[in-house]
Amino acid sequence: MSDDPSAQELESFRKQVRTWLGANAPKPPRFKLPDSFMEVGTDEQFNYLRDWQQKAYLAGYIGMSWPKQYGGGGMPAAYQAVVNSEMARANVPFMVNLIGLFWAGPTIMKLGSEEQKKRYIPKILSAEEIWCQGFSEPENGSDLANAQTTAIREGDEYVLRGTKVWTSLGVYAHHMILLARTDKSGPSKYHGLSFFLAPMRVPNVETTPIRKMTGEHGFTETRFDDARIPASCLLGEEGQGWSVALTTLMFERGNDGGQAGGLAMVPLRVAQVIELAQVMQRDGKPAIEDPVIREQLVRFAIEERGLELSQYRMRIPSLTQPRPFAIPMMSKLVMSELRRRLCAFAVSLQGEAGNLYVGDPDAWSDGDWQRSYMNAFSATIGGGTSQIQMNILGERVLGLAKG
Amino acid sequence: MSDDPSAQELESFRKQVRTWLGANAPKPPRFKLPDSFMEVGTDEQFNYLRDWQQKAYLAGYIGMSWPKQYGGGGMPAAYQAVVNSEMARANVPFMVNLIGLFWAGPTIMKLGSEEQKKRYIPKILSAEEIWCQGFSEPENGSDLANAQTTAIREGDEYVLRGTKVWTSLGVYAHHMILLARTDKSGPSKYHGLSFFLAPMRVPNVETTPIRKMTGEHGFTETRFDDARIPASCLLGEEGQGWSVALTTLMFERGNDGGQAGGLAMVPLRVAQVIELAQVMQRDGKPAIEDPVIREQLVRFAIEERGLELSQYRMRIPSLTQPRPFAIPMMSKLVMSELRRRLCAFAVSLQGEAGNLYVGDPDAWSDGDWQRSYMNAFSATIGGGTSQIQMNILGERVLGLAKG
Amino acid sequence: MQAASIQSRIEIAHSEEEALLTLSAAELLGKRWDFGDVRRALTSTTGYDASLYQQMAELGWLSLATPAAYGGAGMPVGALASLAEPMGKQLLGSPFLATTLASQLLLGAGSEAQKQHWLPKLGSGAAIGSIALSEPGESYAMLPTCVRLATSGTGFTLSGTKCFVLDAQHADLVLVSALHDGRPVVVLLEASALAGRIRRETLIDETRRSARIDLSGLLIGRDALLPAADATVAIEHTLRVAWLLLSAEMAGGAEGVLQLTLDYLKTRKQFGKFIGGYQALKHPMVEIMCAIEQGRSLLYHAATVFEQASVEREIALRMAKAQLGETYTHAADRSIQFHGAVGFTYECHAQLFFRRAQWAQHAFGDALHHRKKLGELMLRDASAF
Amino acid sequence: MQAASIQSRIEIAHSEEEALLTLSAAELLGKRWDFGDVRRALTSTTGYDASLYQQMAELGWLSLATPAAYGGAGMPVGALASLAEPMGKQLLGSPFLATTLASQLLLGAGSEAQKQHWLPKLGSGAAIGSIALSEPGESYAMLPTCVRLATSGTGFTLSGTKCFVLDAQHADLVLVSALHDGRPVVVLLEASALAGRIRRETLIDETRRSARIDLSGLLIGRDALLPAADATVAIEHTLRVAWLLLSAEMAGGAEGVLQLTLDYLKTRKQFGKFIGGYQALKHPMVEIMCAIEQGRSLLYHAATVFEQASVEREIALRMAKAQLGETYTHAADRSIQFHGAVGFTYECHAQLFFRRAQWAQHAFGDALHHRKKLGELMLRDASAF
Repeated sequence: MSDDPSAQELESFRKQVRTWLGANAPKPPRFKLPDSFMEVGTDEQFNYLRDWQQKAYLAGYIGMSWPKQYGGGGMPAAYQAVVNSEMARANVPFMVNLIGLFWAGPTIMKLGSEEQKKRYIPKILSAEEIWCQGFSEPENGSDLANAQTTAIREGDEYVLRGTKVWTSLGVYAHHMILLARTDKSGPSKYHGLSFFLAPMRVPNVETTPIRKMTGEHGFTETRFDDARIPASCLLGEEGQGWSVALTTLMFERGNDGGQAGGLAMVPLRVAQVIELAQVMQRDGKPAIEDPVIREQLVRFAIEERGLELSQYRMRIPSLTQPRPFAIPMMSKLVMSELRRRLCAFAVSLQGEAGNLYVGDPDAWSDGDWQRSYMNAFSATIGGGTSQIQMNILGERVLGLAKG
Repeated sequence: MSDDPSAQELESFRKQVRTWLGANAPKPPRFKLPDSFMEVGTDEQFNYLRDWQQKAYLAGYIGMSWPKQYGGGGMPAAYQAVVNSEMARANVPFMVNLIGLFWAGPTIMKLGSEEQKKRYIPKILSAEEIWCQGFSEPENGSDLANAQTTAIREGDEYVLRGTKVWTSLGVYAHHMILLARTDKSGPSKYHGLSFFLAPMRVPNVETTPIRKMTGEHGFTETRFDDARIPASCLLGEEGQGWSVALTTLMFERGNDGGQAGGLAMVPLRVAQVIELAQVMQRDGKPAIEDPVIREQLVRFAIEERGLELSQYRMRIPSLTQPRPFAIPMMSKLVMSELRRRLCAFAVSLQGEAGNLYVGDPDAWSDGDWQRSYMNAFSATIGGGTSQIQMNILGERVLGLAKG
Repeated sequence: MQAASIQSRIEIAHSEEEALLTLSAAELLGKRWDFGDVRRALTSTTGYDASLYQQMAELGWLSLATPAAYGGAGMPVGALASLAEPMGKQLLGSPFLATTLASQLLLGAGSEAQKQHWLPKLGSGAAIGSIALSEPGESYAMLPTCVRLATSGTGFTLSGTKCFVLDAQHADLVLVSALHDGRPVVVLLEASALAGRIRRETLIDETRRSARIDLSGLLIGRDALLPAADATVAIEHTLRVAWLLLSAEMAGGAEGVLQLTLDYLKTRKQFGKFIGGYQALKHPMVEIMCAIEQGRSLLYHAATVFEQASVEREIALRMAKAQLGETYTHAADRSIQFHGAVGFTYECHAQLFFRRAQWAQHAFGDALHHRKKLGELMLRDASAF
Repeated sequence: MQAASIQSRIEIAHSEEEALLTLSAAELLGKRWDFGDVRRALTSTTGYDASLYQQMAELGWLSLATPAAYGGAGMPVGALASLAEPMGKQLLGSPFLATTLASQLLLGAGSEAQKQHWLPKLGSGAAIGSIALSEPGESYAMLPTCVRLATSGTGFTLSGTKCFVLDAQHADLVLVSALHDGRPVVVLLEASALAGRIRRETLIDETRRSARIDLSGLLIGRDALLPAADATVAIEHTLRVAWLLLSAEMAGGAEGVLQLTLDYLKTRKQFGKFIGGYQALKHPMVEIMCAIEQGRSLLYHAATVFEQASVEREIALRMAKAQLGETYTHAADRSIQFHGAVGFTYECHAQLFFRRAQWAQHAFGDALHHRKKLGELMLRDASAF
């Protein structure tokens, strides 16, 4: 990118960030932190994470590349990349307002009105207002365009009726990016959908927590029972909701242009599994001395390295032919599947001890790997299952026929 | 099976077979033998294999369970199973008239007229008449029912017009089991097909050899240019060809009820790969001492054993619930895929030496593994690709919806 | 194509009694133990239904392989697989495994008096037994390494800690392996002796109950020591029984989660089609089915040859445990994924199988462990198999 | 989601010269080397097109990484990847690899006179060079073990056999590694010296030419010995160049066979639909594409850090060779399968990629070999990566 600062500038900036993180990274809490924003289940978890985002924002490390007039830093994206990598290195908590920073915010920045940008963006960055997403419905998980929730225009308001599920942060959110049907007469399911920036704290919106396979809470079912929201919440044109949603999904599925930065989830690194293999015993020796385990660790390391380097390569146009969008579009699929397999391996590495779970005093690292393995499915299923991702990649990137 | 002989009877019979094989197994030829009937490319290969089948038949070891009046032995199937296993153990050549013994013969036995059984079965067993199969066409590989070759009735004859491909033994065959369209007005492609026992050596039938990826020959393209065959060649009713073909495909795809016996192809055993691993050197030690290679060998051994035992279990009704046909129907898929992976591994085991090919004096076992890896695709593609097999299993055995 | 080789010796046998056992187990559990019962047991202390357990006892399931002399049916151990498979399919929570292993260990190493006293109780359900073999920090050592038995006065003192002791909190007796003069021995501890020394473990499989037992300084009488001077043989036999029972349970569990997933794929529609029609879901299900079929064949073979003292038996058992462990965990992993967001909820039954598969694959040796041993058993010379 | 970490140091660089090299290579080969040319070369003696090779020389490809002092462009070795990748995609048969490796070995171990005499010839295409490192029976020993150089009179006598010597039959010079007083040395043999000692090998990859060379009793003069008393460093450098070039060739080849398969899936219809619409074919193609993208990133990184003498460089090179070897062979294997019966014919181009992938994955260390070495390099302590 032409506006990129020099390597020296970035290097000195990196030092500065590292120092700040050293001084300001939040102390580990007494309670257990979630793997990602999808597992935030208690107030103490939420408050701890919100405070951290606020602190990082006030230090100028969130939304660095977003325009100043909306509360951003107005700097080259390279600076945010440095912050992200340093945060990963320092293993600090992820940003709790992820849906705002990574999906809703970028969508508003791209398609929203001036008023909407002014109204919503600053509080997304500062975590004053938390966002959630209302795309999936009980009957329509992969088939998002088939949304049945209705939004009927009445004067200056829309009246919402229907149910959304798997709403992460549903209980804490102030706003929801909502896909609802404003017109049922359209020629196809893609017509007649509209995209709303819907307030959650209005009458007749009811959220019910859903328990996850890990035993944790963290997402909810959201019922709209003739809830009334101002017409100004509409993003884009009425009836253009599907194309707006596709923009959001592009951000959600890994095309990381224009996201506000910070960590999306607790990074899991092969290096952590190697540390585990150094501790766990097999046949009276550290597991890492077992050649079959070594082989697998190296395989994982190669995958991780290939992905990491791809994130770097995708910014070099002459090296991304013939598929310039392949890397951003494949990231969600490949990273989430690698995470799942890596966690499963880390559990099996523990042998019999892998049968202990979160809460057992003798569980290795409090059963984190066991829980992370289960939570890994949130990424292989949420935001479009891996199977749907492969359809998208096969059709849009490889140009194969639709099924 | 109720008519099963006692274990003692079988054991003494096994000894007898073993003795006979010891005395009569054909000497290894100077020339290279093919992996299966699909690679028979030279006259010396063909003659050698035909002579072996004749010898085994005359000894009473082929078609043992088929009725006497059609040249069979009229004995319980268990005896043939013993012969098959002893032939595998002695590593004798496969039966060159495989299509006759395993697919065409059983189909005729099940659906043919008395005349047809008398006319064809004995010479199938004795290898006096070789059979080939004419199902696939250039435009219809997986979609067999879409056959475009036509058979027009004219008096006592049918006039054939069209092209069949991938005809194994095309140059040596006396007869072809042929799927052709006798009526184009049917409501669907499945209607109007008829099944013929077509003579190959009549005017206007032209066979052109096709070269395989291994460099070998072995199958042909067969062109029918208004070739006339007697109406008596029709098997079953005119227009019922598809249901007849499905019967043949059941035999072809592993449901081994009623096949004539003998070996279908050169058996490849994990034990052979273990021998290879004992010879090949890695880092100055036999490859078999490398724990990663050992792990893979054990994985293969478990798969092979599971398959072997499944062939045994399939005959015990109380142990085949809830899917009595799962094992016979999955055999072709699982065995052919295992064979492919096993060959690929055996090639890679050789390291740099795996780059030598058939004909190089220093190639391990004359490059057999390299050639077998390529030939393994004939089984993962021929007779319904593995992908088609999985559709069939998913729909017919697991009851999942059609795609 | 055909099997590369079909032997005439009996590779797999299944007696009418065994067939009946499987049927009656499937029938009883189908009636008495549905997903609702599983869910209720998750939060209960003992994790099982005492009245159902009593019924199992009355059907003779708890003494199936116990000699008639001790009130059992005296059937071969292999027959236990016919019970364990349906139990796994139904996700049964019960001390069946622990009690059966205790009976087998007692049979192998106990004194006549100990057997006369305990085996009938264990078989009738009057007493629950368990074994304590595992020790913290050592994956799959199988024989005792840190727990020691020292002579002291008229009796002995124990030291060290055992873990993963199944149903320890409600067990009437626990058979504990320990090192005594450098040789493995087994001591019989009654519940009273363990008071205050048992700490329940939090397991990934919420249908199980197991505990860690602190044995340090525990004084026991001479009569608590099982007479076998070297209990290695008895312990190894018990491990083989555990491999067989877990393999059978995993075969049943894999079948159970396969069917759970199939039911969903046959009823859930997306884009106007049953999702089971999509090859992305259909083909993996076929591969899982094929793996289950192969695993079951390995299991039934292992059950058949269980009584033969041979390398072939150990190969058969380890193959079954390794293959079914991976098949079950993979089938459960895919069940979560193919259920989509629903599969990610606690309410979806897929997680019950998922968690049980995790436990079963790790207990008594995981696939990696058994394949390593199989290498030692089979790769000396290629003719071994 | 996002990359777990993005470094600020230059992980991957691609100069304008390199970008231009890739474009011009793709352009020239696109014009001069299509599948028809590949097929013609299969049966030719040398396996390459001399006039095209001359053109490559004139474009400076053969002396790209040769210092200006010897008539080269003096570009970093990493730039060679920009040429090797399109060569692999087009299945180019040529002595480019052999000659480049010979130049690099000569640069590392040769005398000034030898370099002055040979490097310009190799760079101009006037001479073809090769290296002889491999010996029969030893997979990937890399350093000489059986071939020995003994002093005899005014010169030396060689003993032993070399194999997999690329383009040996038409090479003007072959650099042979040998043990001399227990240390690896390299000797320079001209074609005349090898007359009657070369036997062409039959390779699975019919686009390659290599030979076995019998060196027993071959007398050579003192001047044939390259001066480096211990050639280990030079040989290891040459191996790294080989890993880089083969990784690049495999990245190109994997892309080539991916596109060949995609073309078929987009034009072939079965059951009235383009077969590329079936998930059973679509999803594996996506997985192959993802693997290629990751492999290319590993490759470009390896090319970028090639000049740095560091463990990181060796890790990068071995990762690329291992990953791309498996990616290419898998992509080619699936191409055969997904072409159906057509893919099984000699006429289908899939087999050309399949055979080349086999060769390339085995040459200079297969994935198993490199992963083992990577374990030694990376698993000492976790912080290593």
